[in-house]
Amino acid sequence: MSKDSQMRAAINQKLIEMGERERLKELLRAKLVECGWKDQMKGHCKDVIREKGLEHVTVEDLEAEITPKGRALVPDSVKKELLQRIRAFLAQHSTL
Amino acid sequence: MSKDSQMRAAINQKLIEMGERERLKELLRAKLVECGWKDQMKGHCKDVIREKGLEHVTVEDLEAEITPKGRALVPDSVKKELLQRIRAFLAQHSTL
Amino acid sequence: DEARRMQEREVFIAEFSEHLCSEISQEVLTECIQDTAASEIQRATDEKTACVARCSEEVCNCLVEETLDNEIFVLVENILKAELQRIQKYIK
Repeated sequence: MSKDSQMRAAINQKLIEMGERERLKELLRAKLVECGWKDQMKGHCKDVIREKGLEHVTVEDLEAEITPKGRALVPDSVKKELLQRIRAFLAQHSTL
Repeated sequence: MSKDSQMRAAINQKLIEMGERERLKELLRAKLVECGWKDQMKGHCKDVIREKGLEHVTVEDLEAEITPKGRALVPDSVKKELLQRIRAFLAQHSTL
Repeated sequence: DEARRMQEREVFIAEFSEHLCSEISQEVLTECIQDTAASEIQRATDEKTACVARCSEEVCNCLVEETLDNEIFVLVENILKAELQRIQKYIK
């Protein structure tokens, strides 16, 4: 195992142990609500259901249909904030 | 056309197509006889005729006079049974 | 040597942060999309059930009203006809 991958594994473990991974996920979830992403996704779901008819749509179909839009619609500012939080954690907990 | 009026039209169409609407009306007529509604209504008609005098009563007058009573006198159980029949029919044939 | 190590560390942090960020985003987005899709299907299903129930009741009421109107009309006509015949018979 290379030094890098050892470090990655150690940091990953630390992220989980310290509850930071869950906090980061929680932060992202909150940001998605706050920036209106969640409402936009609900709207897309409604459009698809209306267009195809409820009886012709399964949860899986709907997921597949809205996923590309869901990914594209995450604002850069949200991604940036998450990245910064991760960077700060890594800066604190990585030693080479 | 609103969602509700579309749905009402779809339900009606299904009931008519399958002959269920006629069967339901037939069932209601039978229930009206069975529960004594018809006899009560005949009695009311005769009362009105006696009160006003035959020469002063037209079909329209008499209809207008006894209709509110006629509606009020239909037992809830009869309406309930009818509604249940409609629900069961839709559950069986629903492609709404 | 120290400067090289510092630079390596910076590169590592930058790369690994990107990786973690995309991994966590992926997880959260997948989860949120699944939740949203499932709850929207459920909401639409509940809405439709309520609409069918409401409309069935309205259709039922119309059917009752229509039948009663017909029954009342026939009843009234027959009674008036019978009364008239009775009086005519009496006059004769």
